[in-house]
Amino acid sequence: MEKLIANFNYVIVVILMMIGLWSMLAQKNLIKKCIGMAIFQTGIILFFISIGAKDNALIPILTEAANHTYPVSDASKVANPLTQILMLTAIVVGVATLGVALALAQKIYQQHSSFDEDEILENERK
Amino acid sequence: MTEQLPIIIILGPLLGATLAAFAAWFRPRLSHPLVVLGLVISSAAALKLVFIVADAGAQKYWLGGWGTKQGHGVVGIQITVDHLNTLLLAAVSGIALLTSVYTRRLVDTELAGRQRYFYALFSLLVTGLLGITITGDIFNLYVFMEIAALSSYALIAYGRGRAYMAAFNYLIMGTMGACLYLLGVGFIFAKSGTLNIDDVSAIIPALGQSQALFVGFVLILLGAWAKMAFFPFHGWLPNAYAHAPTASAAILAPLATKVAVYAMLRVMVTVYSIDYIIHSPGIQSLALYLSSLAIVIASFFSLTQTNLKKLASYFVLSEIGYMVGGAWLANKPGLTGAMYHVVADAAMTSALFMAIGCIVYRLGQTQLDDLKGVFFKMPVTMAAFVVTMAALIGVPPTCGFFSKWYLIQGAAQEGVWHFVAALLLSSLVKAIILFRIIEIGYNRVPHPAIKGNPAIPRNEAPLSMLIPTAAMALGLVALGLGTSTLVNTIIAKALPAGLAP
Amino acid sequence: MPELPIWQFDILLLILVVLFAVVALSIRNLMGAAVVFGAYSFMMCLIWAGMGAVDVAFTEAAVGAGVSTVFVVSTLYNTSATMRSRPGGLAFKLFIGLVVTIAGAFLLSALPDFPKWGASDSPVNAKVAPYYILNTIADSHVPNVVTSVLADYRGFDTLLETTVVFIACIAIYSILRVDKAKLETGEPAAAPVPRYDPGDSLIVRQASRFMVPFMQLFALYVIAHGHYSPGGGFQGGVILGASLILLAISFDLKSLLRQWSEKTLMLLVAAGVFLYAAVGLACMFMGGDYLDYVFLDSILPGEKDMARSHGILLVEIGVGITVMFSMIAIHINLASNGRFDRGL
Amino acid sequence: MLLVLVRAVKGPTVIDRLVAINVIGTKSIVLLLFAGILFGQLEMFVDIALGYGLLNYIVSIAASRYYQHRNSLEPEHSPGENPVS
Amino acid sequence: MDYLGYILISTGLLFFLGTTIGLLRFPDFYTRMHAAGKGDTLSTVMILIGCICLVPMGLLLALKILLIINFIFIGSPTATHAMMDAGNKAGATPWRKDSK
Repeated sequence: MEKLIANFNYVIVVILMMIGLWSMLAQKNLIKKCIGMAIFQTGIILFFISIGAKDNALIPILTEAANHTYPVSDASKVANPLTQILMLTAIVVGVATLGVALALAQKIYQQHSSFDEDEILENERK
Repeated sequence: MTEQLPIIIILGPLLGATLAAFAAWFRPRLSHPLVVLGLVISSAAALKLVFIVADAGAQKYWLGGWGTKQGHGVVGIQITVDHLNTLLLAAVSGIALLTSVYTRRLVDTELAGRQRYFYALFSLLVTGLLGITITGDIFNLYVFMEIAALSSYALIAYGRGRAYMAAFNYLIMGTMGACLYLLGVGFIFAKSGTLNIDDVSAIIPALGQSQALFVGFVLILLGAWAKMAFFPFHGWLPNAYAHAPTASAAILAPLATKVAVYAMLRVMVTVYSIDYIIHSPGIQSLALYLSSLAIVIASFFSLTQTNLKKLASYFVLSEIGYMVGGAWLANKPGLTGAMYHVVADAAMTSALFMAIGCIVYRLGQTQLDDLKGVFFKMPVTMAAFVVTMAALIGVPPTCGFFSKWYLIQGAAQEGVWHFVAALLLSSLVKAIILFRIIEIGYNRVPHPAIKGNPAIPRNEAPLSMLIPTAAMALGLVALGLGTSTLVNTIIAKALPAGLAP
Repeated sequence: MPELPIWQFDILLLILVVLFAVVALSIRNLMGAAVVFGAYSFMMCLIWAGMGAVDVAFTEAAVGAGVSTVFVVSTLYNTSATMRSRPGGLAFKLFIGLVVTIAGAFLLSALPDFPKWGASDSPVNAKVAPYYILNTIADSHVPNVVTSVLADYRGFDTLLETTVVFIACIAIYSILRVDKAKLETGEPAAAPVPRYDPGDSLIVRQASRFMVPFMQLFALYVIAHGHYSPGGGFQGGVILGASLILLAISFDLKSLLRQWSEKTLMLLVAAGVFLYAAVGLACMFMGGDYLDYVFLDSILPGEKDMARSHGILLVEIGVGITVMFSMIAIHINLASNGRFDRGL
Repeated sequence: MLLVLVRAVKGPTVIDRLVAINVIGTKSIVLLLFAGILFGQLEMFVDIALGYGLLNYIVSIAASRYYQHRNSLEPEHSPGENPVS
Repeated sequence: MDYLGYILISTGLLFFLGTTIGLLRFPDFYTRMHAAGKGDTLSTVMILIGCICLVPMGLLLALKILLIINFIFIGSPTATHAMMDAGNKAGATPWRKDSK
């Protein structure tokens, strides 16, 4: 139980990802699928940021205002920049994917006048 | 200059794509040659590297000059060309080059008026695939994966109509795969603290038994399986490839799945180790059963298909079963077979889809029943088609025979007889299909089948399509004849040390 | 620095986020789902900020909460927000739910194996990352570590990320764009042609007209000042793009397209990627490795040891251009369903 | 104070939701600034808050445009009905 | 200066409380909008000005916060207007005493 509290972030990550995954697979509506996909991605982003978080750390911008001396001597007082970069990339990739998914959804809607997966499949079988 | 070769492989298609995107607005005719030029540069570099690697061993390249730092490992991004990927790099860039020449006519007819960005997307897809193969950084691999994936969604969606839904399903499945992969990377990263493949593989044995690493491994595996349409995740592939325009299918089918298999191999062999695989119980036998199932089910479905493109897509599915199964045998012949089959199958599938593309170009149809008399109409194409099918079945002088030989040997050694049976069954099914096509194409001609029957004028595909097709078919035989050289000089060295012989 | 408030704050936000996710997925009206999803992103952004990831927070605010919500809204605009309910399918949903729960339990099984939350000596925080913090000033004179890692140490990732945006842009363009000639020969227009009343939004127009210059100024500041404060090419590019999207929304698409033609937009998207790749190539021609900005010192102004800093700036400009114009082009495509005439 | 808002998000109809989200957006700006004060590096957070405010504005404008142009709420958004399933 | 800040922030919070209560308790879209539009803008502006008073900061920073205030001051009412208009166009019916 103590572990659970200490790693609360991971629990939330897993919950978020499972919500996203479930809606990607089980939802019939295409837009809901897209939103589920985005939630899944944010879950992963949360995971990465969590593993890079540090207690009592400052943000990774080394300004004089924050009393950093140049060169910085103690890296443990600054939050981990590496995970942040990775997640910047992931966010941008996520929005790109979302855009393409939405474009496809528009085209599908144009053909079938529906976002419902079952209905679309029925239409295609005709 | 040779030390810059690894990056040139990537830069060729990348710059080709951006320039093609410029040219699309000024001189649309110019974008095709620009892309071809980029691929020529890239495949020349890849070919040169094959020799360099065979001579001098693995080549490492640090982007931005950020190499190893004391106590921190590699701080930048590394790209690596070693024995495991150099052949695949050459194969991917070479096949992409031939396909880019080949697709010219197809695109002009199939996608008339809409081809503005086709070549740019084509080239970016190749960039992504080459990148997945060459990179030495697990996060970088994810980014390349997304590059390849996004451009392939667009390429499939060029098919219009039902292709949109196929592309959407692929997108959901592909994003799920990529995200699972990324999460797996996160688990590894959380335990090892670095993203560089070499550094990770040095750290992992020291961590001992770790549940997080195991979960990460399974996640990466699931991600790669979703990307390569392995058995439980295969639903998207047949529709996507069958509804995509032939020009897109010709580049996607041979390369996209193979590269995902390579990513799995890389994680299995380099990041983790074969020891790790053997010592994580359950997964191995599960993977073997799944691959047998994949082969059997795909073969079964291919028997019921009447659409040529869909038929070929099911072949792709069954071949994936070969490679995953071979890799999971985790012994010497099995891994050799899997590594060799990645290259061989890329070539075979490429030749298959090229031949189908030629038929589609002339006949405009992809139903099996429409093939009547096609052997008289397009003898060269059909010769290439038969050679390719022979390779897929595993007839001796072609490369398909050797890979299958290694795989069966490996399976027999481990005593995994269901995999052997599945392999043989799939060959049988393919032989049946080949004979059925020959029957339709040769015998059921409206007029009495005599060679040179004036009722069926010869009408071959244009040369720009025919030459790449014939070249690929010949390449299959050449690859088969060169098997021993390739295996001895390159693949044998890619195998991890300490394998059971 | 007080430790506790941030932590509790964090837990509260995390619970809220899960709540928002559930709400966003359970609302039957898609428009409502999109809006709640926007709020979800806002919450996420607060969480990032709480964990000290300011650049991520900035990007999430700009990309996740701002632009992607607009994308969803404009898609719905061209289609419909109605969600038809159908009976059945419950067994399937439950089955997937079961699979997902098992997967979740599997993931949680790794929980005890993770280093403690916030430990500064966990492998992630102790292996590679300290190098960046300790050496960024010496290497590139960039105090914002995120910027220097983004554009220098892991510059290749960023080049590819820009390429991803570029691909998304041209992919959406080739999926959606409809030929004008075809349109005239009567391809059915999917979206109902909205009745547009030009007199209705004087206030919105004036306010937008007032805000846009400030936004653009701010965005340029974000790009140029990214070395010293959160921000950089992506965030600045998105805000620049958003400012033009705002114009397009409060006026109409036509007036935006008068200023930036389709051709210009798509060319500039490619130009940004090309600029980035070309900077790398220039490094190669000057004798270094790809993207090794040190070798640009003879071309760039300033001292030799500032070469990296300037190289980063150049690259960020490339990123900014691509992102800005991609966002606009994607928005135009999605909002007008590829017809480039009118939309949201 | 956020918990109170969540109820606002759940309760009313779609367009009310929009109002509530707008309020959440503006309050997030305040929260961001508080986070900045806690971190002691306010100047970094101000930039984010600025961008935040601008984009929040865009989102609400875009969403309301949707209804302005569509001109009618589709049947299921009629105020009497509760859209939460 | 400090007292001013405290007063401003607490008044802002008070207004915000009013906003939330209004959002929850008012019967229809227009009245809720009325509560949200004004209370929200005013409370945010007040809290921000309070921050300027309380936290020691440079001129540039204060200017930036003033800029945020400026944006909220312009943007929020505009957004409110747009939403109100949208609601009107979309046909949200106003509440009457006789409706339940």
